[in-house]
Amino acid sequence: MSMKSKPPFPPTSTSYKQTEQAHETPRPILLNCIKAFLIGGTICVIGQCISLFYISFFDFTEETAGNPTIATLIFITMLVTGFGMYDKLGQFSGAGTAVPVTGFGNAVISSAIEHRTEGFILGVGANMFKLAGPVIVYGVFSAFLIALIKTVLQLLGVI
Amino acid sequence: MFTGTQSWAFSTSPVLLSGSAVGGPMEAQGPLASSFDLLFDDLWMEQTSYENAQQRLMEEASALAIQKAHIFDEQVDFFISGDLINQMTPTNFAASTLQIPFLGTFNACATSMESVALAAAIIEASGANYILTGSSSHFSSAERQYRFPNEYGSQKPGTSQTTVTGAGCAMISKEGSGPIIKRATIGKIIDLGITDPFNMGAAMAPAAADTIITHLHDFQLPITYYDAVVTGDLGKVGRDICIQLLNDVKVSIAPNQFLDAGLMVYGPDQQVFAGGSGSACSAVVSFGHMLEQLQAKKVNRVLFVATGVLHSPLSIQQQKTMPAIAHAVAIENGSDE
Amino acid sequence: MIFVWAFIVGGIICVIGQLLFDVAKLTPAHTLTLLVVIGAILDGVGLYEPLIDFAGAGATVPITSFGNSLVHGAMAEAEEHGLIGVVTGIFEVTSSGISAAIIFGVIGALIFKPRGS
Amino acid sequence: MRYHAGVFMILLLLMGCGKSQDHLEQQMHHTEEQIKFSTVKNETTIDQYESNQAKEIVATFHETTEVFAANTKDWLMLAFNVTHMNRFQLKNIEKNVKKRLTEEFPHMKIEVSTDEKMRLELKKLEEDLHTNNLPQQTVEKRIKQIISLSREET
Repeated sequence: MSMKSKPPFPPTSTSYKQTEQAHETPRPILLNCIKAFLIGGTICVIGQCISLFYISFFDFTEETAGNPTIATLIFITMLVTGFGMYDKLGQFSGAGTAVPVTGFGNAVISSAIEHRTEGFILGVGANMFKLAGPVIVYGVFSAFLIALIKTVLQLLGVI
Repeated sequence: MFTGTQSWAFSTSPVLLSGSAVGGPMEAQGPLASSFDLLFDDLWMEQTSYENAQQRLMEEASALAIQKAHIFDEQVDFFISGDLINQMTPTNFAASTLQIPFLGTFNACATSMESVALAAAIIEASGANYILTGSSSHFSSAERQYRFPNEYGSQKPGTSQTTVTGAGCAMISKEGSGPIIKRATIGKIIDLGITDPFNMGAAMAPAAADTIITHLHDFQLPITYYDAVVTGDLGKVGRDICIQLLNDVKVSIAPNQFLDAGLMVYGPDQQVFAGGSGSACSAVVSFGHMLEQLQAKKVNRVLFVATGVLHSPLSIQQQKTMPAIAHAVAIENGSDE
Repeated sequence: MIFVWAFIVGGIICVIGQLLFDVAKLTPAHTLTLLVVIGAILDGVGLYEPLIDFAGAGATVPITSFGNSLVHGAMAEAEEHGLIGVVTGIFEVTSSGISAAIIFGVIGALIFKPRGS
Repeated sequence: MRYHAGVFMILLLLMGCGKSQDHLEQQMHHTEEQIKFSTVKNETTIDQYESNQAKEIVATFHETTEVFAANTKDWLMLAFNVTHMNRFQLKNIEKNVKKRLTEEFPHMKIEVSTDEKMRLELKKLEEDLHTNNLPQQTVEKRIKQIISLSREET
């Protein structure tokens, strides 16, 4: 019985990389950017409306209205997330819903809702910042470094 | 029994006595809905967590497979099964309910055929009369373990796959009527450096191709011997790559002969990106739809190649590559019938 | 006018995020972290405040403003208390986003359950 | 490397914006005469002479579009808006206006704002001064309120 020899397989990872990339579904970058632009812009306009509302009807200035505006946006995010629409919106608009503060809210709230089955301490409490934690950690740390450099420069009289 | 370099030929003809498929709401809308024995319209399945829901899927599928085999629970000698979630606890709890001696198997989405191959080998060695095999997965429990919380608004790329919610079980027996398990090829890990967890098809394609090539070589069979090759859950991207890889080594396969469970389970109008995945994917398609096709003699020789990516969220975070595996099992209708 | 510029500037920041997703292939966590750090740096060099004056919510709603207000809090406190203020003042301005996220996160977990798919 | 690319993209963007802004600013020069402000006449309670003067001065700044002001005997509160393209320079313009007004009215304490809220409040106060005879105390109280609001930090 003559055995056919086994063909050489598998290919090397470098040659496979080319094969793989040729078949990869290309990301529709332009379309994604347009969608992100439109949805992200819309969220910012909604934020502007909320902020104008607080300025007109309450004792908030342009500067101080930022806080209640963000809180309101996150409240809306909670409702949209809870009713299961934020993930669908996120699939459509990508960074358009991820980059505004609503995306931060969604990261926290979706983790909180998700881990409810593990209880409120070890589930909700411990996992709430699973996704959004790095944003706070490196936001704070970079702010610390920048403020430190700036303060030192000010003390030295450079700026 | 041992054949070639990494294969088994089964001479005692272990029988695939019965199969069952249970699915969720997405599967109910898919083209294979009629081949499911039970479909849930809610992802929670009246349970308190997604993991419990997955356990329920497994329990329902097991009960159905035993019932359809027309045997009693006590007659089942072993239960060989596994899944993807946290040390495969959903399967462990289902096994606890079943109270059948249990062998846990983990090869991610290749678990279904790994279990069938092991069951057939045990029966071949007269180690048992009836072995229940199967696998389950659940969209939401997989999503939260491998990717993001279910409600997190992330954008999945077109190469990503959608985890099948469901469970498929098969009863393998020493004798009885049904399609016969003829051969099996145990795959090697193939790791060609893919690191993107949203592109599992590309990681699995070379593993599937390697197992198919080895199988054909070990048994000296042409690919045309089989009426159909059903790969696990390569999805659109993986299937295309796999066909090309096979072509590259002169194994030409007709596209209509090369089926993929990940593409069969969902329809083109469903938003599932590159197709289905998850350990239930090949299980529900193989033990549901394909078994029906075999029993109806619409196909007579089928090579099932279940594929799995053996990464974990931790290994991805540590920037490791994604090792992939594929196991092939050949199931044929007996010629004497 | 402010609404138009809020839309355009907010949209552009989101497009930058989208490019980080699609071209640089960063994960959402990497992208958002990077944007926050960029916001902090822009405020450090004094560019973010003019952007807020110009685009309003277009600059305060994207996550970049989080970095900006963290630096702002630290700088405001540093002016009063020197170097110690850099450490103690960081959350002076930004607490609203984080506290709102925590409060509505817990409330959300109380009243909702994940819907999947 | 990716991080560098990100920072680079943003710098490019900012540079791009800066350029288009210059361009638009030139066009804006033609429309500078359309500044609207009202002269408040209210002889009975507090004389708004300083406010009216200040408004005229601020109107000479070509960036400004509208200006509101009110004063008590020793406080002058003024809020103005600038053309949108000049909002990048908002803090500088505000500083210049304040400096100019301080030179002009050395005997008064001057508060300048560009905040939407201050404009709204001062506009309301101006209208009230115009139509009603507000008692002196009320005017002083309202101006104090506006000033404290404008000094409030986030």
